[in-house]
Amino acid sequence: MLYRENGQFKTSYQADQQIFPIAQDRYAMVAIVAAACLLVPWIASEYVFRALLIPFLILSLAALGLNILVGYCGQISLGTGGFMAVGAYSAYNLLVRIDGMPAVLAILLGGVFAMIFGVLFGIPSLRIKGLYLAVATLAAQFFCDWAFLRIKWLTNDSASGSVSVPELMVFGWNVDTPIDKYLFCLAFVIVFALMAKNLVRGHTGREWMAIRDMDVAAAVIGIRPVYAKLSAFAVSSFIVGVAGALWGFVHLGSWEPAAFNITRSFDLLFMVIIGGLGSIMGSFFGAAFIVILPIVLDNLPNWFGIPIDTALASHLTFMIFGALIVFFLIAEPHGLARLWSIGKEKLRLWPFPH
Amino acid sequence: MGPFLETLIGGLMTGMLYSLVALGFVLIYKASGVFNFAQGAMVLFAALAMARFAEWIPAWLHLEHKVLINLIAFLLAMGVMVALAWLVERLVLGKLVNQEGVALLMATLGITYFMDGFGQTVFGSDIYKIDVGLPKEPMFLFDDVFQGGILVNQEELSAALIAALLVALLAAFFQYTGTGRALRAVADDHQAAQSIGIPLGRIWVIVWSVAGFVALVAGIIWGSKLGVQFSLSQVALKALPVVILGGLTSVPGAIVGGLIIGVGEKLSEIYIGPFLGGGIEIWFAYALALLFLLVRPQGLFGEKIIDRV
Amino acid sequence: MTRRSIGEVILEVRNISLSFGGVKALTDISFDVREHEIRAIIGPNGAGKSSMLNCINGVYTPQKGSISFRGKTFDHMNSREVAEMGIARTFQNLALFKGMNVIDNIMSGRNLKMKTNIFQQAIRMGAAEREEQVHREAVERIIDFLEIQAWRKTPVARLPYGLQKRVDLGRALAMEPQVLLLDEPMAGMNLEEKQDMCRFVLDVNDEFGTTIVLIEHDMGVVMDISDRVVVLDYGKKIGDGTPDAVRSNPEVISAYLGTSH
Amino acid sequence: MAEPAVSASHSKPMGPSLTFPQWLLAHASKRPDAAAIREKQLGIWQTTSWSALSDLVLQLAAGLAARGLQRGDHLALIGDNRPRLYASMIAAQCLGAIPVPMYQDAVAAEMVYVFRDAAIRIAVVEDQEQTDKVLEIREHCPQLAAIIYDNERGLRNYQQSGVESLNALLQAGAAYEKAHPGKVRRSVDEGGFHDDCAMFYTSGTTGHPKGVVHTHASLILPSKTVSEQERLGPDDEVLAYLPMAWIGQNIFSYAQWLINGFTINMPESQDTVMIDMREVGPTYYFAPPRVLEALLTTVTIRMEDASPVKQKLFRYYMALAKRVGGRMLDGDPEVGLLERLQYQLGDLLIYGPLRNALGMSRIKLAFTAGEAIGPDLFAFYRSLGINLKQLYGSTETAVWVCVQADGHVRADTVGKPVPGVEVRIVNSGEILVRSPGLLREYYKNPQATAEVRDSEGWYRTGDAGYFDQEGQLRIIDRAKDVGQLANGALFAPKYIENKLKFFPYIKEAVAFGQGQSQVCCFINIDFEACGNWAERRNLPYAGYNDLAAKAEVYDLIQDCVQQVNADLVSDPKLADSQVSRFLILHKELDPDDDELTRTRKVRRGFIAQKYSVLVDAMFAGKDSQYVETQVKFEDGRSGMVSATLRIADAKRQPSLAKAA
Repeated sequence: MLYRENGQFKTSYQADQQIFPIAQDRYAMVAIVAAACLLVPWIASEYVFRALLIPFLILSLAALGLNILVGYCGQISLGTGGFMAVGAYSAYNLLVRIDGMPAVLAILLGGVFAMIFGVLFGIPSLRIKGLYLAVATLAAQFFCDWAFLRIKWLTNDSASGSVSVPELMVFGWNVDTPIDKYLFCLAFVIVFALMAKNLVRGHTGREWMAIRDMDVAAAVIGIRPVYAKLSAFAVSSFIVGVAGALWGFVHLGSWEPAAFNITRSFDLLFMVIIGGLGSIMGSFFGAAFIVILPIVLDNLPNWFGIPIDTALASHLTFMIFGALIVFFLIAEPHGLARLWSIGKEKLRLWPFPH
Repeated sequence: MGPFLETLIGGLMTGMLYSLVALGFVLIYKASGVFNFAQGAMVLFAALAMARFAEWIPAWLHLEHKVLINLIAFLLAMGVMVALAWLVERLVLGKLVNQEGVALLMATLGITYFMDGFGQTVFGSDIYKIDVGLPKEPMFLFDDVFQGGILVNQEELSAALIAALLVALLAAFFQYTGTGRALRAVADDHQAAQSIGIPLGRIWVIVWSVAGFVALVAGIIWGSKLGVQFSLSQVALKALPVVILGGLTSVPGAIVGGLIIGVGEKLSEIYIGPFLGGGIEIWFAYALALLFLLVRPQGLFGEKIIDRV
Repeated sequence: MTRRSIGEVILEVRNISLSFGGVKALTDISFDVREHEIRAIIGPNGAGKSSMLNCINGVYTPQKGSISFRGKTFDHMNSREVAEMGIARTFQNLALFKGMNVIDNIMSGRNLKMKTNIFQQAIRMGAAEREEQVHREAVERIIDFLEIQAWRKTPVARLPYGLQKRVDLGRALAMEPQVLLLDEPMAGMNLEEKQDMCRFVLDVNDEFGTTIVLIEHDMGVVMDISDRVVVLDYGKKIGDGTPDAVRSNPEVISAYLGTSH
Repeated sequence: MAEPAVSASHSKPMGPSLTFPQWLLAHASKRPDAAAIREKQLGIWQTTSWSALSDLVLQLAAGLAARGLQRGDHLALIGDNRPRLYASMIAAQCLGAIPVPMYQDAVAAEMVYVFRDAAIRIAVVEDQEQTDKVLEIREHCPQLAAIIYDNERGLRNYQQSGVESLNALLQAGAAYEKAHPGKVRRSVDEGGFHDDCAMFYTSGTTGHPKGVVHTHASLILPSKTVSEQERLGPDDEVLAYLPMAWIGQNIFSYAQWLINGFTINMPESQDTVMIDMREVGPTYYFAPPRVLEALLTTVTIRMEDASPVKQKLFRYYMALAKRVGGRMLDGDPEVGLLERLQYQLGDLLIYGPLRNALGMSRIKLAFTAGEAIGPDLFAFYRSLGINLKQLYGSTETAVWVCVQADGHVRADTVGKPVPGVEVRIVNSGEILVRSPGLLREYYKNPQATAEVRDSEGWYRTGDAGYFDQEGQLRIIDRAKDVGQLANGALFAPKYIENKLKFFPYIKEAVAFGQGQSQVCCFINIDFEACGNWAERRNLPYAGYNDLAAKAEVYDLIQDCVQQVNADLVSDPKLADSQVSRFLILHKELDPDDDELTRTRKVRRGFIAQKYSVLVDAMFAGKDSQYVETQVKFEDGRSGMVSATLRIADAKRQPSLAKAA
């Protein structure tokens, strides 16, 4: 209905292959990013930053990473929390052990370590598929849980692996107010989202999807499963690692291994499923959903004046999550992102039916 | 020598319990191709139901007789599990027929969350006790063979025996009963099974009920050992490597795998743990399974997978 | 129209035997393929035709026998190498990448030709962007060749069967192969679609001089377009030669009378 | 480039008298980088700038010259709209040769005549298919020296002499240019405004097709006038999707293209026209009624499976549009503010999206012509805010005779004469035209030329019509079909029949009245439409002739007829030819029974004598008549059907003329 595409003809492949070929979409996206950068900092409250926006941004990043692995390359992973932990702790170690280590570099290197770790645990995926692989990644998760709890060296000999980072200095900019943190994360998210999008619409992305959709055919046209899968694991766990580092450094500030336990892994998997497998956009939807839902559930009764103890609320949250996962898997396996794109199609074809 | 044997036997006994849970996985996987992540949640749920019913029944029926109470509670809990199986088939699996494995796995993750939440909402989330009168006091074996003999926890022993019995039963059930064969048929090929008139839906209800039964028994045993609490649902995570090791589709695999893992993790904890800072059994099991996978992707007894083009 | 001239032997299969856990799929199959020719492998369903291709592709590894391509001999093939050597194929039961649209499916057939590294792609400026454009054009030429312009951005899953078959062919063509293995390209098509497909196959063979190995279980179609025919039955070779020779071969006739074709 | 429209005084519009090639060079020098042609090819709109085009054309011309194409020779163009075919057309004109565009779907046999008649020297064709066709007839065409193909697919191995690719021709052109530098450009300069520049074959209803010879002047002058009047300019976009052989295509996307220097866009293939139209969004558009009809049908069909809500919205706002849309387009001040606001809302919700879906968002001006267009169909597009107008013309007049002026658009008129064009109506009712756009002659056919054009240069269109009060021309019929009633009043059966056929319930109609005192007609109901209508009224019926005989159906049809009468009475000339009696035939008129031509035109004479009983009965004033007719069944057997048909009367409106 809002689309007017007459006259938007493409005279070059570059124009035809851009991320948003339809002008209206381009404008919308620019508007959203602009609002996020310029408008939000003015209107959002400290609580909103701490409880909503910052977690949302970081988890979107993690979900984005996971989505590359699960959604695009079809390799299921239940070890995401572990990869985040590796990112967080290695970034921490770099920061505290090497003095003068710039925070941003530490975070990125954290990603690199996560990447190495991820590739290591990705190797089984060359031999084993689907369900078996799920278990393999669980191994990664438990190994991390254990390692950061028991191996003192990894946590700079802090008790029970709980660590905390000194103030975050980025090129002389002390990232401490919620707004700073928000903008800091936003920067990461925008850059990584853009790069991820470029990857998935490039030939690496096509190789991933080929492996996901029909691995035998992929092999026959010369795609090396080894390379495709491991590159997916690498990119995915790099992003996840960076997200982990941000989660620790920016969101938590001080944390212990439990912050990255298996529940985190599942949450991220849920984000990806609900948000939309194989969709960058979906990662954001999923993250937003999972971040907001519990808060709503906590507050909803109060809004209606029905007092409800937090335990019950959390149990309810569990149930609703579970139900939603099943619902989405049945009703819309491609998640919110698909709903979104269907809605878009409807608008384009309006008044005709889809 | 003694300590080693003690650990070995201890391992074997825990292994038996792992096998029990693993069996749940295998049953469901064989019949519906679903990798049932919710097995652990089922254990917790069943245990919770059992424990709480056992508490409530005296209040309801003014009963004193312990065995009777436990029996009723057991039946009720079983009923709950059957109902659960039916719902799962109705609301979830029935709607996900012919989806690929990963999707189903995620679905069971959803079920897990739901059951954890639901169970704790209904039955509460504290720690509860189950007492079905398993003998507690330890006993000594082979004290004549060498001095000191071997300390064996009777409770674990009897648990292991129950488990073994159950495993044997199920194996037999699969091999010799019509239903069992039907189950296998379904597992091998859904379409074919349907075409020869095996009602998929009912089969799945049955198999999930059986799995529920297994979970209940496991829940009771673990529950009476450790007390019924949320962490029970983690038992499943321990049983996963067992399945991998044994092969997803093989009952004997589940048994052998369970024993291997049980023994393996106990021994490793004793003999390797100290050097690594302890607490390694959880990931050690996985590492074991993983290494094994690389050699034999389909597990000990699993069938080989061939992609047809 | 003058047909291209048939050249030397380019691909040769020697004494291939393949079995799955005791089940014999192929027993001691040998045949050769000459450059620029259209070589048909026919046989009833389950005669082992697809298994034969899978051996050439390195999807299956035969227990016995060897395959040689342009003089190089292998006792088992590696899919990647096969692709690099310039052997492409299509699949009997569609093996398209369902999550992608037509362009991307065909584009993926050019992965071997795309050289930019992952970082260049992530930034997607200069080289990566140019590369995408160059190959997009190549893909568009194939789309044009197969006359599927109207569907270029449709997800393949939404295409009717006949068109999906074309996309499958397109993906193979995108590799600019020297040898093209077609696994029942006309299976399940109506007459008109079959004729189109025949035209495309002939055009490919003629325009690009591509050697074609064509599997069919239905004699009719293949006979008039192929130069030489191998006949398989229950994993054994029961005939080899020109269409006419094969048609008159008693074994073949009996094999076909036995089946419902 | 658009100058203010010249006043409607019948004075020859002045303007530089450039030939087409000269126009091309002019644009190339004035706006070298502006887009001349866009073609959707390999997935994107490949653009050819004016300078690139002129280079291509000159090189092609050189190539053609190298292949011996001389001034006055004929060159055939066969194929879909393709840039290099257009270029070839200009190239030929550069050399003073005469391009003869031909329908690509013509079969070889049909081509032979044209090739021989025009003594085609060179054929430039699109692809293998066309090449094969031309090769097929080659032996019959001794003069045919060369066949040049654009698309090389499947043609590499063609060894025949004189068959070569356009690329090869271009190389020859380059060589020729070296050998004779500037020769081509000189011949462009030598080209005269009044030289022949193109020839179009019109399939005469009888005998062989005739070659209509046009000069640069005749194609350019009227087109230029209209361009100025309608403010066409260099920024317009046109979709070139109709056959090159058709005069309209040559006016809208050739003559006016080169005059105004706008951009023509060529679809990727026949089955992507809709998609490509959506992408391009032309600003200047022509479509014959059948195309518009087809579009509307798709719209209705697609709306049928839309959600109820949407359907309600759609119906509501289309009703509104029907009321006010057209009037607003005509700048009618009566339309109330509230309705304007509602219309704006509708534009947001329905009209805008619909235009977008049809690819008509950017249309400033759209024409339709060729056949009578149904009022509803016409109203639909105008009510969406698309400025669709009618025009009148033919191959011989280089299209432009009459054009509707903005604000004076009717479904049943074709507007006022274009400035510079004189129109006269002789008392037989036939329309005569004198215009700078008239054909120079029928090729090698002086006698045919003489038949249609008299000594003073008046051209007989063969159409009958008259000017209404507004001074707009109304076409009523082919002149030869127009008759007179007993009282000498005009009787135009086809006109009446068309008006009747615009009703969905009426499939065919045959009007009688030549030399009679009144007009009577046969009606063929549309079984489907009437069937639905009956079902909606749950009116049971057993098959066609039962339905046809139903009293309710008779009332329905009678209603239609009377509406037509009301319509007819509004113009004095036809007031007398209102339908006074009608009957509904018990069988469908059928080509198999020779009642219709294969193109479904009624064969009035044949029907008149086959059903003479009925005709007589009607004029005799009977209320019913028994009739027996022979019919052919699908299997070729023939049998008799008989029925007693009711003859109904229709109310005639009192004629205003008489009232006055």
